[in-house]
Amino acid sequence: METIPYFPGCTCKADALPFEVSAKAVMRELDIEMREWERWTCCGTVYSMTTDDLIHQLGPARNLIRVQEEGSDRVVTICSMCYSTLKLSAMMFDADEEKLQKLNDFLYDEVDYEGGIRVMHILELLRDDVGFEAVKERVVRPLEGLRVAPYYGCTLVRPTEAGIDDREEPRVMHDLLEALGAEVVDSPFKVECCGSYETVDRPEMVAEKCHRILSDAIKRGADLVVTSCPLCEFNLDDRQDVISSIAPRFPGIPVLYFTSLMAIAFDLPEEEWGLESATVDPLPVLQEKVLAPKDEGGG
Amino acid sequence: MTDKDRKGEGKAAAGDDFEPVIVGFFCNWCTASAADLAGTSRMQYPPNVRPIRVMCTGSVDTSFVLRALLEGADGVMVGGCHPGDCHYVTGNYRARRRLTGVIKILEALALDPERFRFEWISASEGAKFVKVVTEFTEDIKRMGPSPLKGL
Amino acid sequence: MAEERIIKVGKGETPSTAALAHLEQLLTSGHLDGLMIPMSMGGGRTFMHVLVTDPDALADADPFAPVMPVNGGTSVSRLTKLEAPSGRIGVVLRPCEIAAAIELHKLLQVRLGDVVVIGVDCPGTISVKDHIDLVDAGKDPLSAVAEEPGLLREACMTCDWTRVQYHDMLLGTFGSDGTHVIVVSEDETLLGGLDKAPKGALEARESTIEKIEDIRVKTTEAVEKEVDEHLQGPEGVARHWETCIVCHNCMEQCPVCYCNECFFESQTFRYEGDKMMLWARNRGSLDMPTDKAMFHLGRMAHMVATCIGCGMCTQACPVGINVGRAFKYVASRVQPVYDYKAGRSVDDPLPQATYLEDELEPR
Amino acid sequence: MPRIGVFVCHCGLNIAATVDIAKVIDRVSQHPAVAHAEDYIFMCSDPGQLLVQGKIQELGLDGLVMANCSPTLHERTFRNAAALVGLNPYLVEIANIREAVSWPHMKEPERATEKAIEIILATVEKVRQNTELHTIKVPVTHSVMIIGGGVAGIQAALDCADAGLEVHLVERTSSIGGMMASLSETFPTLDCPQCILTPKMTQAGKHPNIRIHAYSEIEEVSGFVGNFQAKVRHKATYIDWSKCTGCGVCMTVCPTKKIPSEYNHGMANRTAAYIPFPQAVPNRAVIDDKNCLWLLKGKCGICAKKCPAEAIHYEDNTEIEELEIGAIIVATGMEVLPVEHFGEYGLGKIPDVVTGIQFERLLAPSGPTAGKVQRPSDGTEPKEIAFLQCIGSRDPANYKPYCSKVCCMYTGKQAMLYKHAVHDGQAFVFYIDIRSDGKGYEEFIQRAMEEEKVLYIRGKVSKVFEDEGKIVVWGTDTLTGKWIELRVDMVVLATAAVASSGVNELASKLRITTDEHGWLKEAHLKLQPVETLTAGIYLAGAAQFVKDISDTVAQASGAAAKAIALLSKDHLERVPIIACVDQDLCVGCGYCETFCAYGAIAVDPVTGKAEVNEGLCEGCGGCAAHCPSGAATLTNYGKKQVFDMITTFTNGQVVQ
Repeated sequence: METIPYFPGCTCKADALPFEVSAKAVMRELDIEMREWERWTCCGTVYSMTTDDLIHQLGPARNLIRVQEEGSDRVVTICSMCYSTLKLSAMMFDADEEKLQKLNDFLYDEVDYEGGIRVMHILELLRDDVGFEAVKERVVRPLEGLRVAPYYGCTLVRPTEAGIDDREEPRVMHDLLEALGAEVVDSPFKVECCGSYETVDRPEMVAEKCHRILSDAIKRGADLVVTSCPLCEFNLDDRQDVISSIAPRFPGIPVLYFTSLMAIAFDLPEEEWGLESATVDPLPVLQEKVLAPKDEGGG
Repeated sequence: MTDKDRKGEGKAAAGDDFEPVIVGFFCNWCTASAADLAGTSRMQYPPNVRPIRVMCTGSVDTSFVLRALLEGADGVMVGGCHPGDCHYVTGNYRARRRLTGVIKILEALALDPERFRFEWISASEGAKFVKVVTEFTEDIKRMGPSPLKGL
Repeated sequence: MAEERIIKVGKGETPSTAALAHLEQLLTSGHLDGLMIPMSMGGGRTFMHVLVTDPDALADADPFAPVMPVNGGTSVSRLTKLEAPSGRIGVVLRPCEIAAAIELHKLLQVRLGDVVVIGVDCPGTISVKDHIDLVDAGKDPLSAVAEEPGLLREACMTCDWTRVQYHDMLLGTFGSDGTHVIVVSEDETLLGGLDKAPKGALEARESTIEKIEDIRVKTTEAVEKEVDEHLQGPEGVARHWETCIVCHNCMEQCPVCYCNECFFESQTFRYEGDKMMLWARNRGSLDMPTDKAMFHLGRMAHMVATCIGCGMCTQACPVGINVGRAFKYVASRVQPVYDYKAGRSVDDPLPQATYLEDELEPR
Repeated sequence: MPRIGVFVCHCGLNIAATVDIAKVIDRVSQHPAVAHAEDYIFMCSDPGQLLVQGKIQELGLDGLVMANCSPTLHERTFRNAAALVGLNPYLVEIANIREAVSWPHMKEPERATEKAIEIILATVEKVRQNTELHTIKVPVTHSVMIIGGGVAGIQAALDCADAGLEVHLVERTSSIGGMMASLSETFPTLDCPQCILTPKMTQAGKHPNIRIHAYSEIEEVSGFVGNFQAKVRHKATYIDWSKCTGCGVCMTVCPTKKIPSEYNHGMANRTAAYIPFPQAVPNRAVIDDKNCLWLLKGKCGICAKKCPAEAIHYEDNTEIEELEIGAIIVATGMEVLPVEHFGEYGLGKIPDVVTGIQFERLLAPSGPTAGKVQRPSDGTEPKEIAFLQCIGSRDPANYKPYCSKVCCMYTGKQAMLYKHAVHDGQAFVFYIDIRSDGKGYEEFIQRAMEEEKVLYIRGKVSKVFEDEGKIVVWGTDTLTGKWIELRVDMVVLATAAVASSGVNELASKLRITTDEHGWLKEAHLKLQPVETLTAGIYLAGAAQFVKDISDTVAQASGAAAKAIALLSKDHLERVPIIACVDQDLCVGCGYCETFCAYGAIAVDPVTGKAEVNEGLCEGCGGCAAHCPSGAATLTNYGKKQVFDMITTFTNGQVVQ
C-alpha cells in the first residue's frame, strides 16, 4: 500500500469529519494510505492569498515543512480550500527564491523549507495516480440510474495556475462519477460561486446563490449534488432551510461529498459512507435508486 | 614578463582620475542602432567606449576580444540583437556559444573575466545602451587598469 | 555483436610479439592491405608510426610501444584526409590517438570509417627524450617505468582515456599478467583462428581499468590543485610561459591544431616597425617575437573545446613548459559548458558547430 | 603609402559645438596615411559633396573617411558622390562622430574630441586596407511562386501575370478562393464574393501566364533570390484531372456523405469524392483518402463505375514537381481559433453557439440553408441572436493579446444581414469597443446601430449556457454598470484570428520567420511590411497579420509590385560585401558551413575547400569569425583591419 502525507485541515476534523472518514476509506480500498502527520497547523485559509504579505504564508509554510519532514515530495488534501491555500503558497515559494529565503530567515525555529513539494487534491490523486479505470474496477455496486450533478465551486479550479482542471469546463468529477456508474447531470452552474464566507454575515445572499445552483441541478433532473469542499457543502446543504424561507416551493435536494458515493459504490460498511454531515437526508433517494435490490428484469 | 616595473605607463594611468579604455563591438542592426538612438535622443553617457561596428555579433572573433584585452583595453563589450531577433537568423546564438568559450578561459585562469561584457541591446533600447555603457564604465573604473595589457 | 577472443602469449613471447604475430597474419592472409603501427627507430630509441604493407617489414614493430613522439591521430589525418587509401588499412592507435582521430573526423580531417581502427590498451608513455635516455643508458624503458611510475608523462598519468572508447578491433593487455592479449571485434575476419576468451579475462581487464582510472583521477586532482595555486591570474599565466621562445612547436605537434597555416603565424601578425615602436613606447618595452600571450590564449580559444589532453604540446616544448597542463585544466572547465567531452564520441556535435536557443548567458 | 582623405563635418553646430574641429584636423593630418584633412559646415550639402569630389580628383585620393553622422544616414550619399568621380564607393567609410560622440557627450567636449579623433583614426586604419569592390550580378528566373490561393494570392498572381511574369499559384485545397469564398457578403459594400471574387478566380484560372497548382503543398525550397528551386508536391487526388470535367456525378453517387465540409466550416457535410463548392477553380473533383470506402477498405468503387469521363483510378498519383522560381510571395492567410477552445461560451457543446465564420455560411445564399438563417440544432428561425466580440482576442491571460481587427466590422455586417433575413429578429452585440477605422466603416457601424436597430452592449460576457432550449448569456453592461442576462436563440462568437495551420513548417522551409503567434515576420513593421528578411520572398495578406479584404488586396498588389520590380531586370545586383575564402589557407574543416544560416558557404567535396555562393551570402561575417585559420573573411571587414582599429583605440596612432 502506498502512503501519502495527508493534510486534513480544520473543517474535516469538525463538521466535515464524515468527508474524511469516507475519503480515507475509499482511498484505502484503492491501495493508498492517507497518513496524517502530527502537529499539522491551520492551512492559512484565504489570508494566504494576499500575495504580498509573507506573514500570511507562515501557516501553509509550516505545513509544507512538516511534509518535507515526512520525507515526501507531495501531500494530499481533501478540502478544496486547504488545497488552494497550500498549493498557492507552495507555488509562490517555488517561483520566488527571495521570498523563500525571507520565509526561512523568519522561521528560524524550523528547518528550512526547500521548496518542491507538490500539493495535490484527492481528485487529482484519483485521476492521475489511481486512474478512473482502477476506480471503475473496484466498483461492486454501480450507481446505475442515479443522476448526480457535480459541483466544483471556486478553489478547485481557480486561479487557473493552481487549478486541477479546466477553469470553465472541469471534467474530473464527471469522469469519476461515470466510473462509478452514475449518470452525470451537467449544470452550467457547476463553477458558479456558492457565496463562500458570506454565509456568516449574509445567509440570505448565500441562499439566493445556492438556490440558483441547486434549482438548475433539480431542473436538469439531478437526484443529488456532490461536492469536494466542506464550505460548499455547508452552503448548499445546510442553507437549504434559508432557501426554503425565501423560495417556499423549493423542493430540496441532498448534497454529498463525492467520496460518499464512492464508498457506496465500493460497497463499504455504512459507517464509512460519511453521510452524517448531510442535512437533507440522501437516504430516500439512495434507497430508491441504488441501495434497493435491483430488479433483474426476470420477474 | 612579470616584471611590471620595466613597463612604462600605458595610455591610461591608475588613480582616481583613471579613465578606462573600453572597446565595444556593436552589431549593425541592433546595438549600433541603439547607440544611434541614444545619441539622437541626446542621452548622455561616459565617452570611454570606443565603438567598432560589426555586421553581426556572430562575426566577433574570439581573437578580437583577446587582442583588445592584451593590447590595453580595460574592458571589452559586445552588444547584439536579442535572441530570436538576429538579422542573420542565428548569429547571436552562435556568438554566445563562441564568446562563452573565451569567458570560460578567462575564468579558468583568473584573467579578470569581468572585464568582458556581453549584452543584448535592440535597436529600440537606447536607454538600455546608455545604462549598460554607464554601468560597465563604472565597474571597470572600480576594478582599475587591466593587468592583462602587455601580457 | 562483438566477439571476445584471446591471443595466448607463448614461451619466449611477449604480449607485443604475440599480438604482432596476429597482425602479421592478418596482413599475410590479405584481411588487411596495410598496417600503420609504431615501429622501432634507431635501434629502439624511439617508435614512430610506419605504414607497412610487407609482412616481413613488421619485425621491428611494437603495437604497445611505451612512447608516442607524434599523436597517431595526426598520421591518420595525413593518411585519409585528401582521399582514403583503397583497401583495408589497419591503424594501431592508443585511446588518446583515437580521441584525436575522433575530433579530426568531425573536423573533416580524418575519414574514420575508411580505416580499421585497432585500439590498444595503454598504461602510459614515456617522453621521447626520457625514452631515448633510458635506451642509451642500456635500460629497458618498460622495466624502468615499472620501477618508477613517475617516469610516465603527466598527460598519461592524468589520462581520461583508460578505456578504449572506439575501435574496430581491440588489443587489450590490462589485467592479463602478460599471459594473453584480449581481442574484441565485431568483424570475424579480424579474429580468424583465435580462441574464445576464457571466463574472467574480461572481468579482470575491467577491474584493472577501474583501478587505473582511480589512480589517474587522483593524480589529476593533485595536478589541478597545483594549477589552482600557481597558474592563476595574469602573473601566474605569465610565469608559466615565462621561458617561451614563441617557436609554436606546441601548436605544430597538437593533433587537433589542424590548420594548413596557423592563424597566429599569418600576415595578420606581421607588423610594420613603427607599429612595434608604438607598442614599445606605450609599454616601455615590447617582448620579441611579439604576441606570445596572444598566441597561447588565442590558440586556446580556437581549440580548447576540442583538446583531448594528449600532452603532445608539453612533449614538444623545447624549453620545458608544461603547456598541456594549462590546456587540459582549461579544457576540463570549458568543455562541460557545452556538455561536451572532446574525443568521446563521433556522434557528439562539435561545440561550435551547433547551438541551442535556450542556453548560456546572456539569455 | 595610401592617400586617404578625411573630411570632417560640423553638421552646423551639432558636431562643432562639442567637438574641437580644428584639433581634430590637426591630429588627423599627422597620420602618415592621411593625405588631406578638411572640415566643412555641411558636408552632405551639394557644395560639401562638390568639395569632396574636387579633392578626390585634385589630390588623387584613394580612400575617404567621412567624419559626420551615423552611416545609416549618409554612407550612401558619399559613396555615390565618390563613385561619380571615379573612386570606388567601397573605399569610402563613415566615422560616426555625431550620434556616437558629439550628441551623447555634450558636457565633456575635451574627451569627446579625443574620442572623435580616435574613431576617425581607427576608420583610417580600416579604409586603408579596404579593397575595391564591384556589384555582384546574379542572373534571375522570371517566374513567381505564390503560396496560398486566397484573394491575396489571386490578386498577386493576376498582377504578376499581367506584368508578363510566369506565375505558379500553389494552393493546398482543391480550389483557389480561400476564406473569402466562404463569406456571405463583404463589408462595407455588401458585395457578395460570388459577385466580386469569382470573376477574379476565373480570370486566374484562364490566364495564360498563371499555372494553378491546386491540392498541392511546398515540399522544399532551396536557392536564393532570383534563383530559387522549389519542389511542389501535387497531393494524391485519385482522379485524373486531365479527364475530369467537374460534372459532379461522383459527388452524387458517393455513399460517404457525413464529412464536415471545410468550405462550409462544418455547417454542412460533403462526400468523400467532392468538389468543394460549385464555383471552384479548377473545377475538378478529388477523393479524400481519409474517408473514401474504397481507399480505406477496398469496398464500394461506385464513383469509378459511374464517372462518365472514366477519370477515377484510385491510384496514388502524388507527384513532386520541381520549379525554377525567381521570387516567392507567401499568401497563406489566416484561420479562426478552432472550436475546442472557449468552453465558457459553450462552443463545441451547445450546437447553436457558432463562430463568426460558421455564421457566414448560414447567411450565405450559397450556404447550406440557401441564406435562410436557421438554428443548427433544430432548423428553427432564431428570433434573438447575441453576437460576442473579442472572443480570444485582446485577452493576453488566456488567448491572444492582439486585436483581431476584422471582427467589429464583420459582426456589424452579420447583425445587419441577420436583420435583413429575419425582419422581426433582434440582434445584440457585446463589444469592448468598436474599431471601425476604414473607409466607410464607421458609417457602416452607425447604420447597423441606427437604421438596423442592432443593440450594442458595451461589456464582456462571462458565461453562456443552455437552458430549456434557449441560450442564456450572462454579461455586464459596463456603461450602466448593470448585470445582464439575455435568453437568446443563437450565439455567434467572433473568435480570434490566428495564422494558418502549418505556417511554421512552411516558414522554416523558406528560411523566413514567424512571431510568437505564428504571423509571418516582415522585414520592418512600418517601412518594409511586404518584404521578409530573406531577399526575394514577400508577404501578401493575412499571413503577415489579420487583414480585411481591402487591406489584403492592397498588400497583395504591393507584394506583386516588389516581385515585378525585382524581376524586371535580367540580372540582380547585390552588395558585394560578402564572405570569401582564401583557398590556400582553407583546411576544409567545415566550421563555416555549420555556421551559415543561409547555406551560402560549404566545403566542396571535390576540392576539400570551402566555397562561397555569392547569391546566397548575406554578408554577416559569421563564417569568418568561426574559421580558425583565417581563411574565410568578410570583404573589407578583415581581421587585420579590426586589429588595427583596436590598436588605435588602445595605443593611439602610429607616428613616423
